[in-house]
Amino acid sequence: MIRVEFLGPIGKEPIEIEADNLLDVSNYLKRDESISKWLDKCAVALNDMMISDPNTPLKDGDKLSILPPVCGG
Amino acid sequence: MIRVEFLGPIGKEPIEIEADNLLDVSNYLKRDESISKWLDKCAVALNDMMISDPNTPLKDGDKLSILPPVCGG
Amino acid sequence: MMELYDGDLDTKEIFGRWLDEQSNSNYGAYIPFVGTIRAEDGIEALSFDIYEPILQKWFDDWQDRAKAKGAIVKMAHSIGDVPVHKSSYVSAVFSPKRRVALELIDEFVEDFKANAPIWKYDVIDGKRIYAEDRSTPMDGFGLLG
Amino acid sequence: MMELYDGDLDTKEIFGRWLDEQSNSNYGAYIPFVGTIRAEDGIEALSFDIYEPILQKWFDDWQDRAKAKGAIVKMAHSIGDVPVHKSSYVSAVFSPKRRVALELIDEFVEDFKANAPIWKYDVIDGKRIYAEDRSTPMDGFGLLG
Repeated sequence: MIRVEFLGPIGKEPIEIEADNLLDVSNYLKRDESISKWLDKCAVALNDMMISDPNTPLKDGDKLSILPPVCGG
Repeated sequence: MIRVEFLGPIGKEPIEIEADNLLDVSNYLKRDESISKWLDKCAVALNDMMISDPNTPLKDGDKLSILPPVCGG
Repeated sequence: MMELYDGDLDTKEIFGRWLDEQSNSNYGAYIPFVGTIRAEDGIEALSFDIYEPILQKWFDDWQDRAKAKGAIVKMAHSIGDVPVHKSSYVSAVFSPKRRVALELIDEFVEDFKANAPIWKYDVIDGKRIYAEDRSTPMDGFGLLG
Repeated sequence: MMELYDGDLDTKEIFGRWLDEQSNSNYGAYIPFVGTIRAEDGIEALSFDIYEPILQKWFDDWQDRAKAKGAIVKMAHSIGDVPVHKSSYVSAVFSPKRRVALELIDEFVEDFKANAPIWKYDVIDGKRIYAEDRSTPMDGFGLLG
């Protein structure tokens, strides 16, 4: 199982899903319009490390964080 | 008469000289080697305004300040 | 090195403490950047969410970048509500040399705005509204889009 | 707006007072630059001469440049001896916006180093030695050369 957390203003509870890769996660999340509308603008962290490779493999127990646009300061 | 003041590390007392223009002042100051060695690196102020025009006219009562290289901070 | 506070920052305490901490480190330049909440668009406060694990990694990476130039960076930020005219953000660079410090504070603050995992909300009539129009997608956005 | 002090600066007092003075001015960014005397080459202190009439004009020109961008600048500097690890120079920018503040503090500090009429001396064994190798001819130098 992969745990997916939605940070900041997305305002969704974490979910647990079966997924081998980011495409599986993307396909799953796009079923929920209140989440899918954020995805174009969101960055992704795997186990609290920012990732940029769409082919990053996932394994059981991984945590994915979905990070919407930021504005600190 | 023109009053000429030497600022910072030049360490000379002010002098009063007859001069109609900067060339007169330059010629006068170059007679004193302890001053002339500074002139290449010095900027000049007329009545406390920085000047850059070598043809700036001088009149009786003017004050020229000779400013050696700076390092504030 | 990275400090998070509930509510607004005690800017003077932070400035003075960082100064004292480095008083014998022989740094010639200390440049803090203080960010203060502006009164505009009828807001009474801004409010902040922070995801600390990734902010800490971001900050640690910056500490390494600064160290490679002989410098150090520091940072303090608010969590939750900060009223107008109060400060929510202080970052700083200490460096032996002026040029390094001036370049580093610029890069550090700009990358902070672009990539620190912090979300901002306007507080109007007690309601928290995501500041979407001023927010920036982080490096690598769109991976799931 | 421009402050000159005999000996080293009370950096915390200056930082805090400038912050308080602008606490209701609605500036979003406050960037001080603090210059501290580094222990190097066996010096016990640095010492400074200032020609105040031209420094005041230089500063007033900068205040006008800052104002044209909606910002303000501040400056404090020491006259005479400042021991190592003490501060001799604080300048600052307040601006509504971050980008203006970051660019202005860089330009303001660099032009200060190049054109403020201040002369620096190393103090070694109680003797004052002009820091010729670190000094820069001001804009327009050589007019009498």
